[in-house]
Amino acid sequence: MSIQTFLDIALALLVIGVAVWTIVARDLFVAVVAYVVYGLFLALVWIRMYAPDVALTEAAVGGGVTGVLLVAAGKRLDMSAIDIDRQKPSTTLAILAAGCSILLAGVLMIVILSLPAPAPTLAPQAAAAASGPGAGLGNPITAVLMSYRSFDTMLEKVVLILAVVGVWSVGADQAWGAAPAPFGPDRPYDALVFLAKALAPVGAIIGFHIFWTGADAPGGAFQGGALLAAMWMVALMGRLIELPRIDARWLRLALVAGPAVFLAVGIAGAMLAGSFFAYPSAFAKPLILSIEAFMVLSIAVALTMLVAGPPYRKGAP
Amino acid sequence: MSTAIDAFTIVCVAAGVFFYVAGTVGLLRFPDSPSRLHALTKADNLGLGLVALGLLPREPSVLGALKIVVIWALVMLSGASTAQLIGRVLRRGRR
Amino acid sequence: MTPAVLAALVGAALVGLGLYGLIVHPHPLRKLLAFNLVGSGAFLVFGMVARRGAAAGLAFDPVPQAMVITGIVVAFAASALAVALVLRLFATSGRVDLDPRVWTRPDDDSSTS
Amino acid sequence: MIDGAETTQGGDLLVLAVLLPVAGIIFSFVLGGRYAERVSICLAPLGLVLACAVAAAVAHAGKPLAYAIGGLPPPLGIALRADGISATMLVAVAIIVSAAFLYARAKFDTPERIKETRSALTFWILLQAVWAGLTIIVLGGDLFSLYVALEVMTFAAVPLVCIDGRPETLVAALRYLLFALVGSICYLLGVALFYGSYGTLDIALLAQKAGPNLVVWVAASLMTAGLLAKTALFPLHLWLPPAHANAPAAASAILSGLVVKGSFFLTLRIWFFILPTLPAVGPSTVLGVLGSIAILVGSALALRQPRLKLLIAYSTVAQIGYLFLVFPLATGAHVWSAIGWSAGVMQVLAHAFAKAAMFFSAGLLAESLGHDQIGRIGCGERRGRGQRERPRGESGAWRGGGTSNGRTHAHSPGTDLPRTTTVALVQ
Repeated sequence: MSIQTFLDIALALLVIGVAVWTIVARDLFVAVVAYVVYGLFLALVWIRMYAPDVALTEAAVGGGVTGVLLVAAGKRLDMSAIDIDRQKPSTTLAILAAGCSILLAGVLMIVILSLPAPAPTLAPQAAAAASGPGAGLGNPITAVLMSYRSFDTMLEKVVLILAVVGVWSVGADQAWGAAPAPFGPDRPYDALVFLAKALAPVGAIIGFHIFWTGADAPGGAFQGGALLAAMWMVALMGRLIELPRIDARWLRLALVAGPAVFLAVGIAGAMLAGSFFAYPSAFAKPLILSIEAFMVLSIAVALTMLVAGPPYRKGAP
Repeated sequence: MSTAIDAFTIVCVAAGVFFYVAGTVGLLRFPDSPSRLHALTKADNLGLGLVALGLLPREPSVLGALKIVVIWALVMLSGASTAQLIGRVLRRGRR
Repeated sequence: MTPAVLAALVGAALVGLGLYGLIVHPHPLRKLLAFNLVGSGAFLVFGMVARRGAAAGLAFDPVPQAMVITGIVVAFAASALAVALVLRLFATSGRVDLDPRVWTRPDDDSSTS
Repeated sequence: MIDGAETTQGGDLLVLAVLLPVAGIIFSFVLGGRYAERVSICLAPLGLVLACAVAAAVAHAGKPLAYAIGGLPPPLGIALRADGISATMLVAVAIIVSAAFLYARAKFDTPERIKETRSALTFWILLQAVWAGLTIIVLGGDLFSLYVALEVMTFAAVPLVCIDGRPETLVAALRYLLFALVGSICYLLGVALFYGSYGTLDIALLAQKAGPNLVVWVAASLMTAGLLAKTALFPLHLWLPPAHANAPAAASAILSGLVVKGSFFLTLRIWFFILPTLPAVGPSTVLGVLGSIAILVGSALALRQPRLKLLIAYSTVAQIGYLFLVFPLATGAHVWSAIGWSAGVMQVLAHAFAKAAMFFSAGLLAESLGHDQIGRIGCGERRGRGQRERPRGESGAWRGGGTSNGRTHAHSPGTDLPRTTTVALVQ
């Protein structure tokens, strides 16, 4: 057995182990921490699957931003959880659930092992399309996301807007228009302020770099946007800046900038390139990069606002 | 020349890994949170520093080498700040 | 067995594990964690499909990978919505039970329109 | 070139039909306040015209319309397609959504002196989002686009359930969200397996390639199971009644009449469009049996409900059962000529209109009476024993009329309800 296989199996066991920990942990907060650890290990699995773009996304969104969201929620709910979290599920339910789960997992494993070989693939077409005339993108994933599946990508941005609307909609009526509750205490620790001052600018530069390099190398709007969101959150925790009011016009514009520009370019494509969401071949790459620039903005703002939660006003129910 | 670089890398990375292992053992075996924190931060900073140092001469471009240094610096910054924050919470809890 | 197939098998196990957690845990946030396990398991199956499709000088088929990236972002948005609902539920009622029996009063007099 | 992969004449209409509500969401969100309502009201007739144009174009061409987005045909690109059933659904969606817009104007109006209110802004944006999601579901030709469309619907429908913010509605919304998310992930797993087997997610291409083998069976079963959770077929119906009964009436109408049809429509797509060659007797029987149980259980529970909106919501559970009878009825050698298929589509449309109308009426009733307790409807101020008997008899009569007239006419309650309403109001 080669050392690589050994490491792969160890990593697999580690991921499963942490996942089991997430499920069986007695404490809600421990389960949340286990989940954050799990997200980081999962990013390593993605690296092993030659998916650096997904690994970046998983580490930034799946592990990082989701981690912030869940840790904050877990902290607030930990007290309340005691009464219902400690009650044991009935044995019948547990056996039934275990039976269903083992059945599902078993069937999936059999199917995974019986997928046809050689595997069908669109890689040759995608590679040709990415480097072909009118695109010139070195990263085929960016080409797929921004050109061939641009429709899905735009819709997914709309999903983010809807999620923001949904999160805002659970706030109190009286609080509407106000800013969400602040991220940290009014007087944060000096160390946090220092971290925010030092890390946020550097992190923001790295976020832009990841977005910019995404045209040709692993990275892109999602990963860069998630990193920018994380840096914004660090600055918010250090109370260097405050959250905007949710009725601020610039906030609304920033949230829709990505899908709106995408939509506009898509409609313009019908007139200039003969088809909706087609790019005129002379301008494909600059157009894709400028759409991505707006998308980075929208993603960063949307992720931060999703973590920040509904508008908040002291005293509102 | 390349043999010397290889030897340098092996020594540095091996030393770095040693500090990582030591830190992990400390994290698992030390009795209370402040000393665990102590083991962790020292080991991480020193361990990662040595690994980064060992990899530096193997990086063909200056930009790549710079990236390694930046990674090391960022991990040091966030590790130190986090340790500081955890320490404060511990002290407040004990009071 | 290639690393990709191994990862997909891990994914299948994660789907099963998450399903178990979804059924047995009464706490909505624990259910949400379990759902995220199911989600990442499904993404790993996608990842294997992508890796198996390596061809033409690419180490992976970019189409399924692009889908995973979309899926991760959507799963995060779903988590955020669920967390907002749970926190609001806790703020307005002080409870987080999902059991309908807790919430149906025998003489439900609330009028909705 | 593969049939259905190329853009046909009139294909532009499909893209416009999808982009119209998407643009509406964006504009409503940016302009905010009462503009959300204005945008919705302005776009509704446009959407109706577009839907009718699509239907006319399909009828005129006599074959499905298609549009390859970006001029990039499948398998790498995405296609939109409109065949007979999607054109019909598109028109029905446009009509019901427009009706809901008009109905909701009174309740979700932004008052003069206030710039923007929570419920109004979110309601108008989310209702347009339901519209967008449904449009993509009926026109989408790619399984992954359809997944994103399902998520658009989930994110729109869940906050609609809890828009009035009471804890009961939050619980209902949360349960709905969890069911819907698990459903989406099951669907996504099936998508992964389809891609792993055939290297495409385009419905027309899959229909040519897919054959009966283990992977296809598992993929189709996973997707169907996920969609059943979203459609609330027995035994996955538990989330539906509290969610649909607690939403505002205009939202209930859309949720009950249209949103559950979205996932049902995809179930039809899978079994009748992607896998028509599969010997689907087994799954059809299973779906048919589950549907039959849903009819019995849903109807029985509906009769026991104390509140009118809960009664209607449980009746939706039963009606969803009727929808699934199309599987055993229409599966066979000559699917398209089978009268069962027409009956099934008729039931989809009939229930969509009837259930929407019913929720609208129930909303008016609750608004004018201040409650929707069946026991107190029609009895005005009089209080005493035996009041529950009569209204219950009435509701039984609606259901009786529904079940005895056969599956395509199961919606006669819709025509009865306004009368009941009038009776109640006159008394």
